[in-house]
Amino acid sequence: MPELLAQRPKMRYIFTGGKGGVGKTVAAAGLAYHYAAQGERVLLASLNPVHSLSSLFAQSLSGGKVVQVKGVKGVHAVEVETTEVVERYRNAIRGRVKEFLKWADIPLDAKPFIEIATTNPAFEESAMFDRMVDYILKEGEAFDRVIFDTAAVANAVRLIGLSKIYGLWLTRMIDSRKEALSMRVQLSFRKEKVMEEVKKDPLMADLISMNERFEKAKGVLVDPERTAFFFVTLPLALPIAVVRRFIGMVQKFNIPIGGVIVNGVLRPEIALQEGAGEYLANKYHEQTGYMKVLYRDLGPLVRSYIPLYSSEVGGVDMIARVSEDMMSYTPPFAAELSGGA
Amino acid sequence: MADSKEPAKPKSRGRRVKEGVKGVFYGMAAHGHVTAALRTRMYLEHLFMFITLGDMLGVPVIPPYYSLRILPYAVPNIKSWKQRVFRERDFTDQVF
Amino acid sequence: MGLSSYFEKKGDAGIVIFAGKGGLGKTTCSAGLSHYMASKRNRKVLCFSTDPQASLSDIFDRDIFGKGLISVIPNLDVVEIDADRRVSEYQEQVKQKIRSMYGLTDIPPEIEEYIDSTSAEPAMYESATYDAMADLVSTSGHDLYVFDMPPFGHGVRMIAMAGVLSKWVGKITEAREKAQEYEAVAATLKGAKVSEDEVLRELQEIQEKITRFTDLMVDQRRTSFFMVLIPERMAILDTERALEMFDALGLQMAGLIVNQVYPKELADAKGGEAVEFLRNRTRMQQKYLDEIRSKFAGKVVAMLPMYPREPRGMDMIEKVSQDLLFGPAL
Amino acid sequence: MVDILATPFLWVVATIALYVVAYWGYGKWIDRNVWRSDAKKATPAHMYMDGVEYFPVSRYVLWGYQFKSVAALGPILGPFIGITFGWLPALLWIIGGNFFIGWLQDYGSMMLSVRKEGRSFGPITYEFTGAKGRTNLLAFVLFYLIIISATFIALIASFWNAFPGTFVATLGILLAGLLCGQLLYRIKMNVFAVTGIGLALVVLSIYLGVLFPISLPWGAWNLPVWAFICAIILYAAAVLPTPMFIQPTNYLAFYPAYAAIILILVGAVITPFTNTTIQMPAGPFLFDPQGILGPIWPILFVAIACGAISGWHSLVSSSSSSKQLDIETDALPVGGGAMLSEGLLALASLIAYMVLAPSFFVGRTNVTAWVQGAVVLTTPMLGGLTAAVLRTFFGLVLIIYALTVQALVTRFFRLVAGETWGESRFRALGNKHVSTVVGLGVPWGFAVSGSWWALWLYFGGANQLLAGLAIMLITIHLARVRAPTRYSLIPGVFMVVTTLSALVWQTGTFLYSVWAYLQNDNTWVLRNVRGPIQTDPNLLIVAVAINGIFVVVGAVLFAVGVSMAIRLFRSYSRSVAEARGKAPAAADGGTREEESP
Repeated sequence: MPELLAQRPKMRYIFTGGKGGVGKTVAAAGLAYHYAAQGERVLLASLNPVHSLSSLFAQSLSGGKVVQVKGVKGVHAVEVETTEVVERYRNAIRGRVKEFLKWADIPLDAKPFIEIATTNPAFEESAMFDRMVDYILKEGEAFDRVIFDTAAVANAVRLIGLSKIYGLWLTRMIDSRKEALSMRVQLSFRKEKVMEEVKKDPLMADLISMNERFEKAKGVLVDPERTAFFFVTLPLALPIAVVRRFIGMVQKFNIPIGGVIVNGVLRPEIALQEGAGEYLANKYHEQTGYMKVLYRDLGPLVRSYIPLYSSEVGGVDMIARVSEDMMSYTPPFAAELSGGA
Repeated sequence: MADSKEPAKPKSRGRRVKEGVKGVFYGMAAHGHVTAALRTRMYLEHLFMFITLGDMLGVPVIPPYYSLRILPYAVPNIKSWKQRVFRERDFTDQVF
Repeated sequence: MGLSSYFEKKGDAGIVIFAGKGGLGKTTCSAGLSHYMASKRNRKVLCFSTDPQASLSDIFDRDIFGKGLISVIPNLDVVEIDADRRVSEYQEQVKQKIRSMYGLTDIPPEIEEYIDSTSAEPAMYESATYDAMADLVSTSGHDLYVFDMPPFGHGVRMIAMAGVLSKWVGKITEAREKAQEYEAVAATLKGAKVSEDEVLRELQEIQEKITRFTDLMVDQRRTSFFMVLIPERMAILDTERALEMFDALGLQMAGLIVNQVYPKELADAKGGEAVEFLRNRTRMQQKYLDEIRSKFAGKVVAMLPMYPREPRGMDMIEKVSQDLLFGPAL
Repeated sequence: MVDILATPFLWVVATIALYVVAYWGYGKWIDRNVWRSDAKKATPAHMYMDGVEYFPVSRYVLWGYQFKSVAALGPILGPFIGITFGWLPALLWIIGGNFFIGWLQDYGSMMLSVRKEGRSFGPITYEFTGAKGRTNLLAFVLFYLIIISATFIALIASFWNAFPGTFVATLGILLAGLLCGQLLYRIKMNVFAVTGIGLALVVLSIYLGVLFPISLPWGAWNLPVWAFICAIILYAAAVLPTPMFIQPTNYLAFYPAYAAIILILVGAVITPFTNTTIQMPAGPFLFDPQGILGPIWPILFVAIACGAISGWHSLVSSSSSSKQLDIETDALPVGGGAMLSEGLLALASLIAYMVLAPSFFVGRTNVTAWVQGAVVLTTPMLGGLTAAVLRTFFGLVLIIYALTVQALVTRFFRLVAGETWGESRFRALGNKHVSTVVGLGVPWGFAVSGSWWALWLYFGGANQLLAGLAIMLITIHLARVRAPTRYSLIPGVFMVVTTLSALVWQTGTFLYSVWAYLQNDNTWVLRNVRGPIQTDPNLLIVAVAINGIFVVVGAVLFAVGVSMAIRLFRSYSRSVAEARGKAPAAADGGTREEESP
């Protein structure tokens, strides 16, 4: 890991993702701590629909605002909220519906319809993406590093990949909005007035600025100098399978891969010492078996290890330890394997 | 009967008178209601289409999965739908 | 203890849902229960993973992903939906329908572009999965459906999705019905025949399917809904939050399953550093187990041990199913 | 057989003959030489066919629709005031006004809209006179609608008060309408069955009305109370979806209304055989002999609007009919034909008044006169029915007609209010419920205070001013396409000048009344008001206030009218100048290139 970080000093936007429960948040926090310890300003942003930063740091970081993490100088954190963005979308849509139904005389209340048109969970997700772009382009500017703790990997990849898909969608939106506006002008009798309105169309402005932001964000997200996506996994078959499956997808979106972080690694000196019992030894052998698979498939990408601690990771002290281990710990079998590979 | 677009066949005078009387009667009694109903229907359709295919109008309504099931039926009407939606209407268009 | 007593009371047909955060063992539980019901109780079981990072393939050691219904043992079919593929198939179907409806060889580019761009719809994949679930339940004819929920937001999102979709369909059907009413009045006044609205028919079809499925999902007599957690602080907090959300959606939890529990004896084991490690973890777990006991009193229906090996392959599944159904009490 | 000259018979024949000349002579000539309608040219109905607003409709259907939309209460009530100056001038105005102006406006508005891609008057005004012109029109229409509403509410209240049988009957029909709406929409019953049930209920309602007459016990306060009840019903009608309530009621109302019209027309024609003679003086009186209304010019010309010329029609013609015209040559039968037919309706009403004793018209407050006249005309035919039944029937016809039209007017007011204030600081006024309350509350105030003739003359003034403006729009268009303008310019100028003069006179009357009050002469202010305000000395101050308000109303109408007229005349002279600069167009019928400035 330290080599990688040294190689890419400009790596500014870091994402962690993986199967649920593998310790993405822990890995993200560890990285954040590492950079902060070197005197940098770090923003740790959780993009999870269910945030866990607060519970990890054992302090309230919720509320959707960037706050200083108590006890860790230089680390700011935010549990990203989407309500505001969603509300803004909704208002824009509401305005348009009202426009369409200006003269309508219908036996139905239009409100619930607007409601359902805007309760699509997709709004949450696109709003989350929107916020992420904000943190990359705006709030993130004030920091040396921005580390995103994303949701489960499929979501995370899609979230990042959205810049590509959304680009398509947005271009089409912009086109159809253009068509809409020109039709409005064409079919109006107050051409000047409508033209004036069309020129100032807030929705169009929104779409265009969104597109520009997304374009910019896309540029950042596919830049291997500045961005890296880390997979977090456990040395177990299922999480490894997930990494394998999604690594291709990440590549398809041209997202630069930072590497794989293996969490929950049993230390042989603990697991194999005398008196440890069969239980831990079994576990250890199982882990090494899976590690072999991991190395076979993704060897050079494995960057860092987080050992299994005797207690749950929580609180600043534990994170400090995680951070240290992430930078320095290499289990002996891994050394052998990488030597062999 | 409102749409007078059948191919013109030579009709007897009696038929013509009968049709004329029927037409006048229909025009007096029902035509206004028919257009009012159609107009209401149109606005309901606006609402419906807006929610299902609103992003065609450049409004970022994210169309849910089942919107696509509606799409095939909407295909031939999309153009006229857009025209209806975007036509600027004035208060003087609303005189009954 | 274990799920067996629950299912004895409840009967072993209907729907079983396993929800919870990722990595806690939902898939393991799903596989275990399905296996038991199929092999020991002779029910026709369908085990369905809605998780895009599905692991049934890994657990059953077979390539199941996107292959449709796969019979792994007699009576047990397993499905892992490839949502991407399903979405693109769906898009293709729509295109085909347009072509055949209007006798086109090419779809108008505007429409084609529109259909293609719907893949950008972030909820498209969940919706596709949901639709697949609804389809299977209404057509496949199994006795028991076991759903392994996706991990995002504990599968809350999936269920919320169901709510949103059914509300959406309901509302637009209402608008369409009203429109059709006016159409009908205009037609009768004109003396014309009222033509049937195909859109409405389509909508009603969708609505019927969704309603049947959603009703079934929230029907406590037919559906059992379990949450899986592990004895750790974050898992407990998350479970509490998830339960609130499920409550808001009208889903009553049938029980909690605690997974990855270290044997209690390890807490008192004597020995060096290694045992110290185990002892610590076990003690920590015991503390959280106590918390679980007090917070979710009477809700825990099963407990699974921390297996020395990751549970995969038929042998392990069988073992899991034993523990799940007849395992020790908390 | 009586002396045929003492009956209205010959006048009926003469009017019909002159209308025939108006249609087949003057009408055809204008159609061919001024507008040059072309059956082959695509109308908006074809160009923009959408099956909802734009679609071609046969000329019979459209004629029926147009006739029903224009022939509301105007032709029935106008002659009541117009007959003040003797029936002969009233009749001559109905004939001459319609011959030279009335049909020309309806037809011209329709053609104008057809040539302007089916656009209605708002957009056309915008095109010809700019944004301010349209705002002007908007403000004007707003006032206009308030005054219409006031007259209708006053009318309905007076009728309920005068004919005790009609209230229950009205309620019966409203309920029948509501029921028919449900049958049609909810149960999806066949139209014929619904019509059958509805009509049975209408007959039952009349029967019940006769059986259970309702009179209020509050003397002079009855009218305000009735007016209030009326406003409440209208409120419900205006906020409920039209297809549920207004439309079916309107549909049901159609049958008795047209039965009544046909009865009266037949009654008028057969007067020589029924010994019904003219009772009213022929005139002409150059001033109101009762000294209330003033000089024959301009008052007569605003008193009788519908039937001679009515601005309202221009809105109807250009709103929906023009979007559904199948071929251009249909505009004459639909627009012109419907208007000339309405002239006959006005004639029938005039005759209903002519056969009444002059005592009915003393003070011009007895608006129920038409019912009495109708009973006189029809009793000989329908001897079997008692006068009570006939009175209830004719009274009811008027009430239901007024109610349904007024419900639509209130809705329209709501839309106009929304357009006026919807995006301004006074957004609240554009709210559905607020604007409906305003659109009924203010008219209610006018209805219970201002005397009937005062309201009617303001209504006529506004309506005729609208007509003048519509004709000017037509003229501007004709000037732009280099078609002959004098046939519309002269009537247009005449209407504008006459109406503005009438408004000046009216406003002057109220102003004078207030001035007289300040000189301690109360008779004038009291003369202009009605009901309890007129009789209760405590309410004198209200009477003064009403007079003051009427001064303001008149002044505003006048100001809006003048400003609008100036815009239009300017636009006209500009158009003439521009058209002169252009090479002579081959023909009018104007292709669009020629029309664009």
